[in-house]
Amino acid sequence: MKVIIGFIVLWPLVGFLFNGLGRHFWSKKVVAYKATGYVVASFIASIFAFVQVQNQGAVSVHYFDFINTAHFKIPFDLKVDALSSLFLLVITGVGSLIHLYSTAYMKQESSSDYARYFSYLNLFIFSMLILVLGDNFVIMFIGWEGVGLCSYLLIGYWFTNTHFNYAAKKAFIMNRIGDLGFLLAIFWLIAKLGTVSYSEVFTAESIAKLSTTDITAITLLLFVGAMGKSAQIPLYTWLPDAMAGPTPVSALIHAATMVTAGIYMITRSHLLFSHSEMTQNLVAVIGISTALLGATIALKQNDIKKVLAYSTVSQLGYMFLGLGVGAYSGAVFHVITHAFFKALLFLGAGSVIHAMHHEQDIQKMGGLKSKLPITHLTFLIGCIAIAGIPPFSGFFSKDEILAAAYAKNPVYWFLAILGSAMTAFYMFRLYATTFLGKFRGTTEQDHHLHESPLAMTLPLIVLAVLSAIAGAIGIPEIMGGHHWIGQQLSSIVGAAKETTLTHTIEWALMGTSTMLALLACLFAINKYRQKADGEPTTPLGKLLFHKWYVDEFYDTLIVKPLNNFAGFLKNSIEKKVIDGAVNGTGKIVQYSARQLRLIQNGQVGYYILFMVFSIVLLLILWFNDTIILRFYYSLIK
Amino acid sequence: MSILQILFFALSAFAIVSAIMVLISKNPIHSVLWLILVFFAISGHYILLNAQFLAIVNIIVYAGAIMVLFLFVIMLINIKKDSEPQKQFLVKLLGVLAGGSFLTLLVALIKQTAQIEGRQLLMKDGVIGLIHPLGKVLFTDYVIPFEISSVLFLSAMVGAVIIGKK
Amino acid sequence: MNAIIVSALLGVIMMFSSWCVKGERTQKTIALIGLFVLIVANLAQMNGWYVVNYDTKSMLTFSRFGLYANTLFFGLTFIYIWINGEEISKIGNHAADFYALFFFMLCGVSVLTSFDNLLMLFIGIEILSIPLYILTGSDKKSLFSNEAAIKYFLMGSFSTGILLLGITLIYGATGSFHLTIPQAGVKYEQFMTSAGLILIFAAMNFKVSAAPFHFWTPDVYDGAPTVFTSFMATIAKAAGFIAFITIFQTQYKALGYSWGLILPFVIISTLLVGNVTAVFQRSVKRMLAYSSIAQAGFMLFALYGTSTLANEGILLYMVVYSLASIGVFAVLIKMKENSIEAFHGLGKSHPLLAFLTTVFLCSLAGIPITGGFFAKYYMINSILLAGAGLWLVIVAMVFATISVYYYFKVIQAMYFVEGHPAIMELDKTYTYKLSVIAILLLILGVFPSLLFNYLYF
Amino acid sequence: MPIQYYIYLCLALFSIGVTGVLTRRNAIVVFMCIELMLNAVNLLLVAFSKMFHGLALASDATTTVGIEGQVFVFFIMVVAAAEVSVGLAIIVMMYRNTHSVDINFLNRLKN
Amino acid sequence: MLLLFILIPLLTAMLLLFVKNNKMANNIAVLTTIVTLGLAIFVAYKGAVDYNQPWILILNTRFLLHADGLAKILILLTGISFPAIIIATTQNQPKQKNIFLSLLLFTQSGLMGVFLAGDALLFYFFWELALIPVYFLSSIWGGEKRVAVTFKFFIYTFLGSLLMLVGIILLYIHTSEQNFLISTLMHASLTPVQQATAFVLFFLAFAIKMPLFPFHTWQPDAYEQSPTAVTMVLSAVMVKMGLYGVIRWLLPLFPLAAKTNALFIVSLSIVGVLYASFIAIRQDDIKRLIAYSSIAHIGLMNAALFTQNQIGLQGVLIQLFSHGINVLGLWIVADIIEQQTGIRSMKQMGGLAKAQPTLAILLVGFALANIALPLTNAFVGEFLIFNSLFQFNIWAAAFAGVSVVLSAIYTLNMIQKVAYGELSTPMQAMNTPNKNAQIVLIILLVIVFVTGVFPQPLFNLTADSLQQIIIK
Repeated sequence: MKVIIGFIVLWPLVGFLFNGLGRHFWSKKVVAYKATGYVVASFIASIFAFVQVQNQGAVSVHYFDFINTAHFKIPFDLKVDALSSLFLLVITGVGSLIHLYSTAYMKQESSSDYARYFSYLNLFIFSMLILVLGDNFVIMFIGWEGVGLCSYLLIGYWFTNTHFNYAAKKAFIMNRIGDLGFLLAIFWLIAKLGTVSYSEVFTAESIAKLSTTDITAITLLLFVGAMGKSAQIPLYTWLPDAMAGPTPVSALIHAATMVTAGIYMITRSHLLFSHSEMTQNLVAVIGISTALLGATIALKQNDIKKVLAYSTVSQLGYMFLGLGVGAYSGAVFHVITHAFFKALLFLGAGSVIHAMHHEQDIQKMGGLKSKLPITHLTFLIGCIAIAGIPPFSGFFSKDEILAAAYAKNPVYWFLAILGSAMTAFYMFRLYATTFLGKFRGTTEQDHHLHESPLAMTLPLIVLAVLSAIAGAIGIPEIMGGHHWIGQQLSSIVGAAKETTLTHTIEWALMGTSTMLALLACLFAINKYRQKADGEPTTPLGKLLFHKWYVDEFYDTLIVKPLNNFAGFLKNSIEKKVIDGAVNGTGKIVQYSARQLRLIQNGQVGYYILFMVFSIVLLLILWFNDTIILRFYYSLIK
Repeated sequence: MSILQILFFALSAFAIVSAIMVLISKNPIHSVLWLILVFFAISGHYILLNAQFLAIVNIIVYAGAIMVLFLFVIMLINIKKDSEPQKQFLVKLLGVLAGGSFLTLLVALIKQTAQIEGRQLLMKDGVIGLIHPLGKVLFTDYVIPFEISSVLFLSAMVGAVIIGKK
Repeated sequence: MNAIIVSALLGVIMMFSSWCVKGERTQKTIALIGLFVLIVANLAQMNGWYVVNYDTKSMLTFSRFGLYANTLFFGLTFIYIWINGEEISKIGNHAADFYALFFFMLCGVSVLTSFDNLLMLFIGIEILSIPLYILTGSDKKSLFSNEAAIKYFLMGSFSTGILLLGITLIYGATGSFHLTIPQAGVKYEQFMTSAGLILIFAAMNFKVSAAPFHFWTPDVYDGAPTVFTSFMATIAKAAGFIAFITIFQTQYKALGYSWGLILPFVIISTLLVGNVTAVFQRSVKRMLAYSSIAQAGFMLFALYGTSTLANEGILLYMVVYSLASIGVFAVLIKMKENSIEAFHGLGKSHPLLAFLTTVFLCSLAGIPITGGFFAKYYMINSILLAGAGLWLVIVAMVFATISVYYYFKVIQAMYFVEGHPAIMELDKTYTYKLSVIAILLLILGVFPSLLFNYLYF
Repeated sequence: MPIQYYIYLCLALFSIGVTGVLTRRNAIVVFMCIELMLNAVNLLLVAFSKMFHGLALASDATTTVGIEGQVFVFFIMVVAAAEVSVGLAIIVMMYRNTHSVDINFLNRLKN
Repeated sequence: MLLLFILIPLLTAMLLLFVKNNKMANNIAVLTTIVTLGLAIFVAYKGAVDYNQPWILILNTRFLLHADGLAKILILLTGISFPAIIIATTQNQPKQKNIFLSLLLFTQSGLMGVFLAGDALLFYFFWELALIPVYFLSSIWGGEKRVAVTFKFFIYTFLGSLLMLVGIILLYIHTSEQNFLISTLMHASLTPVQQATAFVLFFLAFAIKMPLFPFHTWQPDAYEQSPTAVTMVLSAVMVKMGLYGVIRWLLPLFPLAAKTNALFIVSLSIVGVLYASFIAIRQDDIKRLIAYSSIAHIGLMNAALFTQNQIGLQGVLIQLFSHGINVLGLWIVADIIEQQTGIRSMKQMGGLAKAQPTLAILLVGFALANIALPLTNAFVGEFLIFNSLFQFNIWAAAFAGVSVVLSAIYTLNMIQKVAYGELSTPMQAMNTPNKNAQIVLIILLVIVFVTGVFPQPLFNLTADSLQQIIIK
């Protein structure tokens, strides 16, 4: 097992080093084969690992001690259990597909850039694997920051473009804010328990050692970490900007894998979370708010990737809602299905962009249905899946969350279903504007429109199939399923709670959401099949188009004041106060030197006068004043 | 008031007045002459104290040799009577103030010194001021300083040669 | 005793050699041989061999410390003359006379290191002072030299008067000119003793140029021919310190607690005047004069308490300070002018000389691996050991930092400013002679105890 | 006669000397004032010497206690003589160069 | 054995004064420093016997060189830094290179002495010794305002060290055995006031050296104006002297005073960390940016030390090494850029990744280490440091933690302005940096990641001194 897990992790690393170091030597072909091959190898190893876990249960292997001091020990342990093995499959599986896709998508790049791209991608896979495989919080944190870094590198992949760089920087810094929360949580754990290993933290005794405050604080801080990585309010603004990166990157990192790290982490530490009512509520509230916020903004976006990005934000919100209401397996289920269909959508979008020569504005598309048949079909499947229309996968996973939300609080459910309707609407708005109607682009673009090569369509097809059928792993019991994924995860999160909902209500809920989604779809298709959405005219439309002005709000309220403060420190405090004090001392010495030397006026008479007075002064100092007073007193007497 | 006391006070007054005159004479030659008078007064005191040897030496060395040397130099460089520029009044005042406070302070201290409370000094009597005991001591106990002061003279001689030679 | 007799005799010999022996080189050689003889004679006494074994009638006592200090002074003079001999000859045509004066001064120094009687103190100081007046004025045509001489002479005589009054008051109080350790717990008020001590203190401060009796120092050092300034600022001053310490290490107890007020007052004002005023000087010579005041401030630390550490410290300080000063002045002598501009670019045109100057200046500033560091170290250690206030030391350290400022101004001028140094023709040997000083300083900077081992055997 | 009288007298003479040094500008006169200070000290020494002699004489008729004071005076005179020779030489030298004996005339060395 | 650390550089330095041929001088210097490095590695893993000789008898001071874990890690750092610096700056041809190198080696000798000295007076001695050559190096070969800036630096640190000297003596005279060994000084019988004073005296010296806010203003100027080789020495090794002083002398000697003042000093340090980070955000000059970043990192380490927590101490021990390596890498890159384009303003830079991808990658590598990304060496240290701060005071950790974000901001700013963007005009002048510098950078980067992944050897190295320091 040690070897298998090692392989899983090491292959992408080897790929990174191979491509990174040899980027000037290898041809694109070699790079492509190697990079993809390593991930596929990793995928195969993951399957082995998965099977092993199925047979033997969770396995933890020890490699070396990362930190080992007298008082404190952090081993470099990796662990495969039901949760991580699922994630492994998704990461390496979707990862392989996206690698494959990228080989064609990035063809125009120069060969060294091409290698650089793949090395980053491999590094990302490596980090992500570390994140999910780590057997303690610190190892997880290593991966956690690692994926942040890769995200940074990939967003800024086209580094000559300043805007992309800003986007990359923003992503990294926002992630860092979250990471700070995560770090503090780790410190808190260490301070209280002295360990960060899952096996030692998640025990009844450990939990008992922690006071309620501790647990609340730790979970809140962990959640802050998750907010950053999984783009929740208030740290979500980086994710839409992150679309600056190449589209496959968006698919892999900013949709399928990295952003779900927060969900993974919270699921991992669900024991803590379930001990803190407050945090759970907060998670749920933030989740649903994010879901709605993302959905509303997505309604009015015209950039094909932006729509998908906000849709991701929104979907992540759902997952957090699921976590907040205790539907851990539901959340994980949604992660998996979301990985499939969102990757599919992004790759589809990539295919469109590829065909349109890097045009991303949907207003300039339309009628692509006939020109890009495979893309169109797969994209449609993705849309249906995300809209939550049965029997496609999205329906099942979303439904599980909705049901749990309803059980917790119907308001959650109501808001969620609203969001779900919006999801259906904007997805089909996107679909309709892009693929239906007639082409609105330039003739030149029209001339060059073509279906993408096999390397790109193959992943689309695979993902489309998965999107369509992945729901099968979580068919709820009322539909006669076994809810395989729930059973899988029961070893981690415990058996799914007995729902208090009757079957009738469950059916009703499903029905409602399906109906709403369907209605929204049809409405959207109807509305946008002929014409695109122009510039928004209504105030609300403008507000949504400008993303609720959140970026501007952050800019004026946080970024600018901080920047000004830094400037104030640099130009005023540092120069005038601190350095001024140091230099001032020097000036005082100089000044007194100038004054003191005037005593030395060159005249002997003065010198002797000074001497006599000095002697007098010495005498006075010596005998102190009382004696002199006594003398004068005696004179009077 | 015994005759000794009368002599003491007379000589003291004479010495002090002469000393002050040294200060206030504008003409350096007058200063020299007044100073010689001070030395005479001091010699008088020596005689009062029966320090005959010193009295004589004082007259011979100080009044006789040193002051004549001064006089000689003054004559040599021929300073006109009123050519000496005066110090500013303020400076003079400060000078007097300094001297005065110096005196006051020391007197204040002496006045309170218990060490010499009620000590009398021997006037007129005693042999130590005579030439015989002095000579004896000088060439026995004090022969080392005596010899070493020759070095002082040698160096003064060399110095005078260095400085004085054209 | 050997040293006193031999140095007096050598002085006479030099006097006569001025017309018996022609040629300045020969005279210098005679002087150097004489110094060597003097050192040998002094060492002989340390080992119990006397020219005349005469009962000094407790005028002088020869302690190992004093004799060793003598040896050091003679050694320093040897180095001084060895390096500066040619320069001495250039001033007037009295080289032999000057050497004679040096020997007479060394006689005075020997008296000052061994006096046991205030009379001997007085005579010793005068023997040291009178030649100095002469040397100061030896450049007869120079108005600066004249001015310096007259100032020095008048103020020196005045301070002699103060010294004598002090001695007299002590005599009046104790009936003796001997240095006796005053009994503790005297009932009556010993104001007269104390007043006398203060006056002696003031006069001695004058001799070692401690503020507020320092006024003569900058002008005299500045006006005197540089080569003699070098002697004045080093050996003559250090001898004054030995005398100063000899009196006050035993006598200060008579002054009671006030000593802890008066000495810090003098130390701080000396450090203040010396260091701060030096900052603004453009003339290196004058800066060195002020720095010499500042150094006196540090040496005064040795007065604070009697301890072997203080005694060793003052010896080390003397030697190190004198060596460094002799070195710096020797460089200065070769400069056409005294301003700091004269040093511009020296580092480039005369790298070795500049390096040596740097060593000297670092030593004066008290930077480790030069002797100056341990000199300062001993002083601080001894004063803290004597129980002085920590604040005093801290203030002193602040001033030491200021001193770095002005010493390094010269280093900066040498190395970091482009320009042509106003330096005279140098022969190589001159630089090599100076490097001997630098090497000595560096050795003392690492192994200061080499200097003391001889004190104890 | 109480010793204090002599002390006061001598201190007065000394202080007059000091004052003279401070108030006069003629180098020779200043120097003379210094001589006056020395003489005041001399007188004081002799007075003290007689005081101690008188004290000792009470117990021992042949004592020479106190003689050291007078010997000291002798040495002071010796030194003063030497000093005068050098001092006057310096003053004369100054006069040769500047034709002045004003101590304030030469004040180029300052600051 | 230990004496060699001082003697080899010292003697070579003297030898170099007479080697006029630049190339040869360089080779000799490289060779010597590599030999020293070899020796350092040997000592680090095999240990060495103390060198113990009486030095100045009357003071009872001893020439005691002792290598415990703390010393080992620092001599290792010094050992690595100097060859790296000299090799990386081979191409720079200052006038009179032999003297330049000679002074550098003098510095190395002094630094080795500081880290090995087991006797307070000896420590002080070397402390100053390391400073003097740097003064000359910077003043002669530095930038435009070099003289004034270096002078300020020199005077400032000199004042600090003199105060420390007073502190040492104060302790010394209150000991019963009257020597300067640390074990003796520990038992000095001081009154509380004296102890507090001595503590302040020591602390000021170290705080100026580190430098700690608000005593830091010499540093950015000095880094900016010094020749890069010297800047590297300053920031990679010399600032560690301050922290070393705290660990070796301040904490063991004044445990009570350290405890009493802990909150104040930790707060001060953290304020300094944030302060420096904020200023770094607004810096345009790459050298100043690195300088302020260094102030921030050092402040963090100092804060951790005063938590007097073993974890923090351990973290600092690691971080001393790591920070040295990282900052060295950054400086070398900055130097290459400055040497080739003559600019330091980041506004004018840009497109390094286009012009010199390898260099850009190296820069990014070190920058990431600078922000303590996991699997880089700095993470290990800072993780432990924050941990100790957290255990000391939650808010301390929280505020200090903000610097994690701030450091990301300024470091990424730097990367963005230097490496990314369109190729700027000055950057077009960039040629391939010479092989030597590249090799050095790559080796350093390898160290960054290797110690980031397997820090355990460093932990083992320092374990013994950890025990000793905590015992007191």
